[in-house]
Amino acid sequence: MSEAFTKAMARNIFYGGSLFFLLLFLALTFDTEGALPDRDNRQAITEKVAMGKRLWEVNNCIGCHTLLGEGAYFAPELGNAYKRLGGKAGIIGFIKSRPKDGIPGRRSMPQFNFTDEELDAIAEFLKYTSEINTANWPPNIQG
Amino acid sequence: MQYQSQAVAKLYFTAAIGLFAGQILFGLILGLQYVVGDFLFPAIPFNVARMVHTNLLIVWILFGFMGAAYYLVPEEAERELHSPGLAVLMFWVFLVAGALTILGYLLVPYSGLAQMTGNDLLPTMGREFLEQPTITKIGIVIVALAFLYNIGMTILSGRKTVVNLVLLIGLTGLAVLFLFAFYNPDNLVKDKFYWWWVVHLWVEGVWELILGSILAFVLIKTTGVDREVIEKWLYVIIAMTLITGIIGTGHHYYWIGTPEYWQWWGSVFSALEPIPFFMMTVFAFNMVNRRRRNHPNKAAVLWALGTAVMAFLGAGVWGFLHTLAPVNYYTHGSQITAAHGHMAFYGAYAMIVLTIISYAMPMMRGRKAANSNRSQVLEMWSFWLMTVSMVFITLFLTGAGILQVYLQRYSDNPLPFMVVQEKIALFYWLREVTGLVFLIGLVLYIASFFVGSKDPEVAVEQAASPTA
Amino acid sequence: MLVGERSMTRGSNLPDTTRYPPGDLAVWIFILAELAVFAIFFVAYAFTRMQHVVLFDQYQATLDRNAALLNTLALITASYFVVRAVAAIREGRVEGCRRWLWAATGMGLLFLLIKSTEYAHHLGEGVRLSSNTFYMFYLSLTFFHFMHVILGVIVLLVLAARVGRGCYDARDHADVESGASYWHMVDLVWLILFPLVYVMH
Amino acid sequence: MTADTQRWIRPCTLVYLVLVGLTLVTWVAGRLGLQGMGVTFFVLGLALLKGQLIGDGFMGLRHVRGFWRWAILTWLVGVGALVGVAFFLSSGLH
Repeated sequence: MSEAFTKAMARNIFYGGSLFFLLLFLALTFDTEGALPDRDNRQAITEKVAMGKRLWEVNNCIGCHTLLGEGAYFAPELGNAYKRLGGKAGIIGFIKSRPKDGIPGRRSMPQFNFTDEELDAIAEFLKYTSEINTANWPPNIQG
Repeated sequence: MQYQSQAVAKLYFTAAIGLFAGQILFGLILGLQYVVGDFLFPAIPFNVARMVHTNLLIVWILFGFMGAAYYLVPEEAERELHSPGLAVLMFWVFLVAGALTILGYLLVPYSGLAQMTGNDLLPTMGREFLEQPTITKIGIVIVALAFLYNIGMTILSGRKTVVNLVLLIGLTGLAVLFLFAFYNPDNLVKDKFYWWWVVHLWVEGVWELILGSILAFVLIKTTGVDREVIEKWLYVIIAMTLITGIIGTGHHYYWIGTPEYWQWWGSVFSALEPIPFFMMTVFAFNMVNRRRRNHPNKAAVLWALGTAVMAFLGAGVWGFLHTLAPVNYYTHGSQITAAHGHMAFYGAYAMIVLTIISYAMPMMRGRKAANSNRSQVLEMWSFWLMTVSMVFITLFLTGAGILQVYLQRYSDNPLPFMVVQEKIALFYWLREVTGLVFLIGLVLYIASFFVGSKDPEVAVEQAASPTA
Repeated sequence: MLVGERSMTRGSNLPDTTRYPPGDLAVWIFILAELAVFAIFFVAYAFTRMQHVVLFDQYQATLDRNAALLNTLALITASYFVVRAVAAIREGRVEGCRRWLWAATGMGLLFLLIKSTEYAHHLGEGVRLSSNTFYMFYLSLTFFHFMHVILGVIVLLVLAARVGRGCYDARDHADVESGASYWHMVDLVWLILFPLVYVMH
Repeated sequence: MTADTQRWIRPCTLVYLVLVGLTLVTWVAGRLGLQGMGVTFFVLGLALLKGQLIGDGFMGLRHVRGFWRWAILTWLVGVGALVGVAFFLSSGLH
């Protein structure tokens, strides 16, 4: 910490460096936007999937589960639930069967009383999610 | 306190401490739910308690940042706040909006809250940390704009110090990046991609600027080291923060459907993210060692040094542990992430807010520079209790995480999630007990505002014998 | 600008040894950080190549080595011009310094031009970051470096303009030395990148 | 003019000419399509040598003592060693 380094130069590096890496980040974002159609399974996004995503959101599923590894760590990963639970029927059956008052002493998913259409939408959303190219994550079916 | 209008900060700090207490209470509920699964079910399910826990954290940190800005900006700019009235008004708007939101979480089912607040018109709810109803989010934007206007006008018409400019850049970035919270496409990958522009670029970007400038301010005041020296360090540190942190966003783009080159870009840059935190630690200790005076507020200096160390450990070291893509492949979304999150948020952001409160509160409560000896001793006890218990919470969660990763992801016979959770319950119990110690620390912290408040102030500063 | 021990020694033509390298130490801290990033990328390239030797060798053959040679010469020449610019300002020859800086800028622009035609060629063939692992590294490394050259050229331009306005003299020219050091770093990185990505197989 | 120009060549010009020469050697090695461990390490060695010439000659670290004197060289040796190891190991994988 001698006078060999000056505030003016430190300031230049802050502004210049930040701008530099921001531009680089934007360039990478631009490339990502171009590459996403091959990976994000967007052709599978139907009205039903969109409805499922909305239901996923307004019931705060992310408050217990992870989806592609992001969310809360209280309940299982659901990015691959479609595969783990054996397709849409497995998902729908599980959600429907949750007891209203929980399970004594154990964690339990609440009973949301979804309609059949809603259940189908959620299952469609999880099917779409399971087909996103996630670079082979999670490492195995247990999520 | 040199300017009348700085007193506005007292409101903000008081609210911050109150919400902090709420956050810890809900943290304890969550910790118990991890081991007693049906605790408070179905009245307060886990997801609701977690939402309250994390949202209170964000809100009290924001209150702390705003209070810090209202306190230090006038002093740095050498003029009164542009509009103290607006600051008070915005305080109440923010507090009421925040309280209503939290009550909404607790009293109404989340889907009902979404319906009541018209989420269908502009769906933004139900994403981690951004669970607030859209109307609350709009409120946050309004409060942030009014706040920026108030702070900006004060800074631009007064003395322009580096501390003030960096703070202003950080706060502006905070407000601008929050706008991405309104972007919620049906495409899950794009949703997640831009969600991180709020979350990552906040906590590993602009918030670090705010942290740096608050820390620099407290160090200037308590050590008496030449402003020039501290300011140039501040520039170098925040330059490194953004250089590593912006592309470092890539460490969230490994497994969410984004192109695989992010595994390289993210790993390379986020591997360097500990550097600015390390520099911050070196910087803080260096400044204190070169102090020109012994400030009577020893508690504030302790908090400042603690922030530097814990931010480095929590954000730097624990972040590095699982940031490289090959490691993250196994640890992504496990208790390792939770461990890192706890120590990083406490070490970097909770502690910096407690630092500025510790420094500023005595003066706003009529002291010349510091609290009485008894009060400071109690505050330092609370520092050690909270900090050490947070270290242990992190260690226990790390233990839980390592076991979880092995049993669920790495071993030859991967076990289901819930089976693994039961096998690692011991760590959750240890975490919960440590959480109670943290609570004791918090109680002592709050008590330190009342104990010894009639006692005389710690003797006014003496000149330090030049060390180093 | 700060004067003192350093400019006393730096200002002379034949400096004795000093504790700090030429220019502002802040720039050198920045240089170290940049070198760290490039080092990780280089090593990552080499170790990833271990797993895909055939693929790397195959696609390395699609690169234009002649363009890379010209680019290497352009950067080395630019660096040399920058050295002459610093030498000139140390002797107080402001006009000489300005001319050398302009010449260096020209060489930097030549690099950007050649590299751009290479990129245009690759993009025309549909090569992207996601095409394969070799191209991912090739584009990442060279584009990251490319942006450094852009920044370096901007720095040289600013310095040339400021030298022209008489901002520096024989005693006070730390900014010129700082910019020069940064430019040499950009050159240095390319000198490793060129054989690693274009030649070694 | 100064003492520098009275010498037959400036030291930095000499460094520059050496750099150009080494670059051409590297390019020829690539041009001829030479292969094998020996060539690879020769090219890598030339690159490190050129890097050191930049650091010492152009960046002026020749005149610096202490940490900064060795910063560039350390970086070069570190990168060179790791890259060298990777290329050495990969030769066995053909």
